Amino acid sequence: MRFSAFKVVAEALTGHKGWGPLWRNPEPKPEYDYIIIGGGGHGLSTAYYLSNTFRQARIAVLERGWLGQGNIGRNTTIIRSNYLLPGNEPFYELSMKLWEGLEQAFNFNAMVSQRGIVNLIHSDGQRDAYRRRGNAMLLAGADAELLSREQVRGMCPFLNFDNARFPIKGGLMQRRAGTARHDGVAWGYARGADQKGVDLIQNCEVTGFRIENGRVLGVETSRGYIGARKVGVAVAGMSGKVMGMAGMRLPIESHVLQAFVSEGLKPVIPGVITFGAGHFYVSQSDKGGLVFGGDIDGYNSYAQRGNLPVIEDVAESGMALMPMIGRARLLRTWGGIMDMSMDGTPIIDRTPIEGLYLNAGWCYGGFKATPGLGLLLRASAGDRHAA
Amino acid sequence: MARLSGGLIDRTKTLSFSFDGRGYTGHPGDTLASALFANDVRLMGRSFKYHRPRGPVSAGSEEPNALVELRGGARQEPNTRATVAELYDGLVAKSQNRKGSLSFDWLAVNDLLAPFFAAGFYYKTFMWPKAFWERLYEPMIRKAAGLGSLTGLPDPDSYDKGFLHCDLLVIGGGAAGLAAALTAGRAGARVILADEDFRLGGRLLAESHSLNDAPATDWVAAAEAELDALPNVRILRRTTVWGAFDHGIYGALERVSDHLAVPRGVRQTLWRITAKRIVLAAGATERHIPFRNNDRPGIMLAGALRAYANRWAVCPADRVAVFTNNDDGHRTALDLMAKGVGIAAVIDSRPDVRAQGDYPLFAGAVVSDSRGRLGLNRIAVARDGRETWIECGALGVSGGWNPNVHLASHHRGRPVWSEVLHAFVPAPAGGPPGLTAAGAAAGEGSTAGALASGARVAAAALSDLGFAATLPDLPRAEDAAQTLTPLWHVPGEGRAWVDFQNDVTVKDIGLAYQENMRPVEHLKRWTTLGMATDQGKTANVTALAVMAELTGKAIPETGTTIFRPPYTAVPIAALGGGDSGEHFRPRRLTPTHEWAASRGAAFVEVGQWMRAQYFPRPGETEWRQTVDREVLATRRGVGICDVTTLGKVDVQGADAGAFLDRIYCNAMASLKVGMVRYGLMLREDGFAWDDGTCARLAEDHYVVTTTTAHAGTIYRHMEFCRQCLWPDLDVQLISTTDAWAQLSVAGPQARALLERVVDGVDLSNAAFPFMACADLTICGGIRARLFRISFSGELAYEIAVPARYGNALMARLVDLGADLGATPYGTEALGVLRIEKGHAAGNELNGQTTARMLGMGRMVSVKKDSIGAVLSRREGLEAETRVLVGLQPVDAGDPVVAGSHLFAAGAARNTWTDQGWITSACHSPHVGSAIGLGFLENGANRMGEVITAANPLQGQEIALRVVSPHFVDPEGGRLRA
Amino acid sequence: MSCRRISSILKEDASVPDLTPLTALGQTAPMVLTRGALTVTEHPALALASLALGRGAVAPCPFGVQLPEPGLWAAGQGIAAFWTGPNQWMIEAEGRAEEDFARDLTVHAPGCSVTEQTDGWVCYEITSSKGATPILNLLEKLVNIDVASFGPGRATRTGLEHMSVFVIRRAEDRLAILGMRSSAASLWHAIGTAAGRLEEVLE
Amino acid sequence: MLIPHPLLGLRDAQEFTYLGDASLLNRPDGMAEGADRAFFDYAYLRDNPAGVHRELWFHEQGDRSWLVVTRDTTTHEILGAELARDVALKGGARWPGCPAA
Repeated sequence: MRFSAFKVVAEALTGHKGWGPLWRNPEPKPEYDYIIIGGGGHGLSTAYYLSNTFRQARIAVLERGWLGQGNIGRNTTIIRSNYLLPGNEPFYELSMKLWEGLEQAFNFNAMVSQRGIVNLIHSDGQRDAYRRRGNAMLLAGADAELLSREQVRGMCPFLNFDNARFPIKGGLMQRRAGTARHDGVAWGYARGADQKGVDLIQNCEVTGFRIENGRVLGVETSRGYIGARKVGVAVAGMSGKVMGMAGMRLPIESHVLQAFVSEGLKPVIPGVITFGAGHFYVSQSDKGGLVFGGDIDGYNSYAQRGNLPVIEDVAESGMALMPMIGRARLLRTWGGIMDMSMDGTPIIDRTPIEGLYLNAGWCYGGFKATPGLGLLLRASAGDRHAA
Repeated sequence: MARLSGGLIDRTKTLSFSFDGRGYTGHPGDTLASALFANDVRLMGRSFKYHRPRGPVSAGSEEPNALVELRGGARQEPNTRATVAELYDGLVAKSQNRKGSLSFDWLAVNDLLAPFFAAGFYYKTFMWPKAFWERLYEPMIRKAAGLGSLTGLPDPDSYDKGFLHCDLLVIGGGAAGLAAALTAGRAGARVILADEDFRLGGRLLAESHSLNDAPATDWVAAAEAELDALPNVRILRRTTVWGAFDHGIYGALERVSDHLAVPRGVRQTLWRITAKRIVLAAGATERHIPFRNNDRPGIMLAGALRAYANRWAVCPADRVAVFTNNDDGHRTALDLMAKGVGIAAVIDSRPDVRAQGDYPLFAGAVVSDSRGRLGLNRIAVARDGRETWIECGALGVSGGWNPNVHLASHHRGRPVWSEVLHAFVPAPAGGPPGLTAAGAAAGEGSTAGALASGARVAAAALSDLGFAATLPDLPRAEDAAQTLTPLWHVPGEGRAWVDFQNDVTVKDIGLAYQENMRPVEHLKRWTTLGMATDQGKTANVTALAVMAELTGKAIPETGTTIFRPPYTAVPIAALGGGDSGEHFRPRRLTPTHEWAASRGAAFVEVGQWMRAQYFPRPGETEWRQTVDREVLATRRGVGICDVTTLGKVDVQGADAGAFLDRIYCNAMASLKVGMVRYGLMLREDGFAWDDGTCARLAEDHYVVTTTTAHAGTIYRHMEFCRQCLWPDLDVQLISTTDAWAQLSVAGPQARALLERVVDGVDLSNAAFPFMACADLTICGGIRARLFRISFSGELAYEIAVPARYGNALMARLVDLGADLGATPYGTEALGVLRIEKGHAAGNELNGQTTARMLGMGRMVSVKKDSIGAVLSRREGLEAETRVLVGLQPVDAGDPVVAGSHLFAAGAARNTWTDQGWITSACHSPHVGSAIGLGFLENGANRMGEVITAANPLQGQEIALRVVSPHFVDPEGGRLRA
Repeated sequence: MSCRRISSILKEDASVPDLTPLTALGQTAPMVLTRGALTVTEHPALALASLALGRGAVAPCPFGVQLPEPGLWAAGQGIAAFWTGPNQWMIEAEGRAEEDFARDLTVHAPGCSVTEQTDGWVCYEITSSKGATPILNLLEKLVNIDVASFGPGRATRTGLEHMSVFVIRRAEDRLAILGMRSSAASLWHAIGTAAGRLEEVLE
Repeated sequence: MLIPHPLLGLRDAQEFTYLGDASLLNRPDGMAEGADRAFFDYAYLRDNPAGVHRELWFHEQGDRSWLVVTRDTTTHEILGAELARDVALKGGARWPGCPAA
């Protein structure tokens, strides 16, 4: 079913009786061409782009819980392509371009909102580093602007300009950056993939791989064995655990990263702001909550919950940066499991096991990479699809 | 209506307050909500989406509707629950989330458009045409969304943090909590009793029950007095324990001054409580029963109506009805009747119940609809297919009680379903270790049950800890078993609200079901159920039950949403605690700070340090003039700079040399006593990490320096190497960064100047050559260390004295060297001097560069193992051809800008043709133009080539010549002079 | 022994040597602050030296002070010691800040690594005129240590407002907090603020 | 979290800095044959179990001891803590099931 203005009006007037399921609840088939483990943002976008390209392929996404229960549903929703290194910037810029056309592409409003991001500058050395980065962005075809202190003040008069421990000296701005409604992204991809025939199988936990002669044949799951020609793993923080079942040790640690949201407030923050002298970044959701975060808790964890010192630290940085938020209340905290690679670089690759592919190690960058990653994987899988 | 009799308010005092600009009065003991009820105000807010008129449904922190902006000006506090805001004289509150007045809200038009705003509607629409989302729809939605507002002004109040430790933390000061605290307090355990209310007693304050045949408040007062008198018990009133963290750590918020117009001292204190055992006695929250139009002001939880009547002596109307599926609803009718309130009807969904007093009873009936634009005036009662309309101004609804299991579930453990209570209770395992629920939080709803369970649970916890606890004598109390027949909602047409604040109706849940958003987390996210400021305290279980009905599954199979901290929302200022402005982080001051300040120095933050940036003199109008003068004075005469901020680590022990050999990539064991060597440290992955000097003061004694930025991390790394990698080496480490003031004395006259302060030491080139070091005394006996090292390329020394003398030494050197041109210089000149000399600093040692890039590849010894040596030789790093070069503009008037990217002249400008970047740049008075350092592909072989520096960010393209990074004295003659 | 007696830091007429020392707070005389029952005094006359055992060394008993076990502080005649880490202690010498106390200690600690620490730290002595309670109330606002098990004779290192400090309970009504000398002013502010807030609450 | 320091008892984890997998104690010999491969594994590969994990913590705001803490990464329950120096002297962080580096 396609969403359209007509459909929305017609349903409103007839009691919403005509809306069907956003996706089916299929039973797993005995075998697929592609199995993607992980029904999060990366798994769903990969399935979406694969199914859009290879119409005949039999594709399934296996999710141990509910679709979007991992980091796609527990991040701070920021999209941006303000990266420095040549391995990163063009990729994130590709992703950014996809974000810009995403909703029209999958006919689902993921509320992509390009309200801009400002990385604040507090020292001369930081300005040099951000200038280098801004130039790298422009050279890769993205947008960037270097803001003076007064320009930052004009945009965000509520920041602490008067008695700050680390005075604001300017900022690096990317206007095309912003936020997207994280759940909407997952659902949009899921619905799009389902419409192309992808089986989205929830409550289906992978418990092992069937590997023979160095080649993957399928996966053992809580709902029985499922055969596959190719298996892609996109399970973020669970990568170590899942790949361990295939006998692989990874250059990845799983860490908890907390995120925070305040009670709803009338609009007060224009875009995304990052503090350059403490661990803090913030934006405001369409519903009005201040969505903010900081550093990882800093120890290996699979617990999806964090501890008090980081909450205090983030709030302290927030207060130092924008003392007007003092009387807003923190409503909810949650934790995601980040797949922190040892050198900060993601891994998108074949593995020594034939037919088994891994996408992991995104550290904090996974959400904004969601569309680009899916497209990239489609391209790399496509190379070998014919074979 | 007028106040009822009784109540726990102080009628001898009158407090004035205002709501939406109108003045009212109340009494001490009132909340804002109770005082407004006493003034016949029922309408206190508007809902989030449809802007429906709303009044309080509860009498506590679970309140979804009665949210106000409390106080004004910079103290304005949005989304404050009127039901827990303690009344004080002069209180000012405004309603929020409205356009126009509270009774005439223009945005109530949304309610008419409600068919368009069903669950998940925004995901399906606002996409056409594409550009309209960001230009029109989203700004419109954002403007309409949100609840209360921030003023944009800095919070003027102060907040405090603290740390408490105890044997037993009791959360909640009702019947169960008091019994637990008494049990533990009498046993001698260290007890903290925390309660969110401003008065201890919990539900005991809201009920008409007696204890030992006396008012329950008598027993509460006696218990409170006893606990107050015990030195091992601490009562935290107005304190919400809001989060359960690992290993018995709990976050608690004490509202120290929120009951005052202006805080006396701190407003709130954030306590981090570390407890060995925890009793969760947080009570229970009543649930409502959705029916058509069940959200009008005046429709409340039955227990809340009772609380308002008993504790606050108010009732929102003089004719009241009750809708219940359990006996508790009847209690409300009886209590209200006892206070003289008229009972219009009790509607009980159970067919075979009897009235417990003289009131009209509709057994086997339900409330099916209501009327009243801004407040309830009648309800429809449906029985056997017939609808009867009954006039009433308030309706108490009771659907049973949900134990407050939140804290027991903060570790992601799921509560379990009780078929007896028809509610979730804490799971016996999987909760925070050491925590046990008691009283209503554990499903022990009767007063007697709560008292007994509190005492029992506390005694068990204490016996775990080795205390001998005896169960106290508990008062005689009400012991009625709660019986209910579940009724989760009244089926029928129209909208029946489940989540009041976010306007989620039974139909919305149906739509989520229809659209396959059935897992509870999908339901929550699709409909926004439970995501309001009350976190769904009155909504979630009911919603699950509705979904369970639709799916045909049992409620526990349908699941529970995950409970996460905080239990109730916590002000960000309180979490941030303490100081946030200038005191956000400690400031470190150099030993010469006073002197520099007296000379009018400009200061700059370098990490946590405040360093003198430059020392302007009268007549210098621009900082560049000052810096140029400082640089030239140093190169021509002698300059003095405080370099104390470099990290200093004292390394002693028989194996100190061997140890340093392993942590530096170059050799250190071979260093002669009395000499200094430059050292480079790598990370184990082969990248350059930090540099500094290593001075050997004795056979078994070195002092090494680190960069200012890495002092802490390098020390940690050195301890790691010492304790974890090579524990067999005889090495002792200690940081001495702050102990010594260290001044750089640089320039051709440096020796002449130092000779004037050292006590009889020959500083001649022969006696004290380049890279020599010594312990000596200065100024007639002050112990000092002298190092002949140079960052500037000049003849230079660093002299260290105990930090207390640093300030005076600086002054002395500048005075004594007046005839030599002695000039203090700051970090700017320091930077220029080192760029002119081609020394790497933070911009070059940024963690992404290698020894080879820095031109120091050959320093990495292959004759020994050291941290990072092996991986520094790996393929990828060996292939790196970008190396540090000097850069000079072809046109001497052109700027050189750090952060510009480097391209071959005439090459395209993109990521793939990018050949490097400028790391550091400055104006060089020595060269007479701007100069820079940068990493350039194949740079070593491109000397003299003209390349382009692109800085598209600022629209610059500059032609630069590639030169040696050593702009000054490349042969090093000066520093050896 | 080569150490030279130098006149007190409080005197400005010291003739030899002729540099005027400053306290960590940048003053020529120690700062004193009184808030309610609490008095905080900067203590620049305290000499400090760290002592670490080399391989095979036997723990010495410098100046007659038995080196204490982990978490403890031991005091002798004008000399005290507290445990700072495995095989490592800090030795305090009253009134000897301007001598070369570290050298003196070296003589008394054969086989040990001794490092001068006097000016590495600022020491704030905190006294209460109303017994232990104000001290305990102050502690629970500043540091996350269980005050009930932090009686006289206890010493520990911990964090305080992003600073690293040693806390020593010298007596029921006496506390010392040692912080990095360079952040003396921030530590002074933190202690003063906490003490001031206690006073406000008591009013 | 609270870390049970072997010398000082329970201390708040905020006093500590975390490094990770205790196999970092088993640093390969840089002069040995095949050191490049061994160092690649050492520097990058980590045990990352969802369950019991041996890991290094530094008591930065305390006694400057490195500890080997055994902790369950799914519940955060701590099963023990030792001075890393003692562990290293006993022959490193290897424990049953962990292949020698």
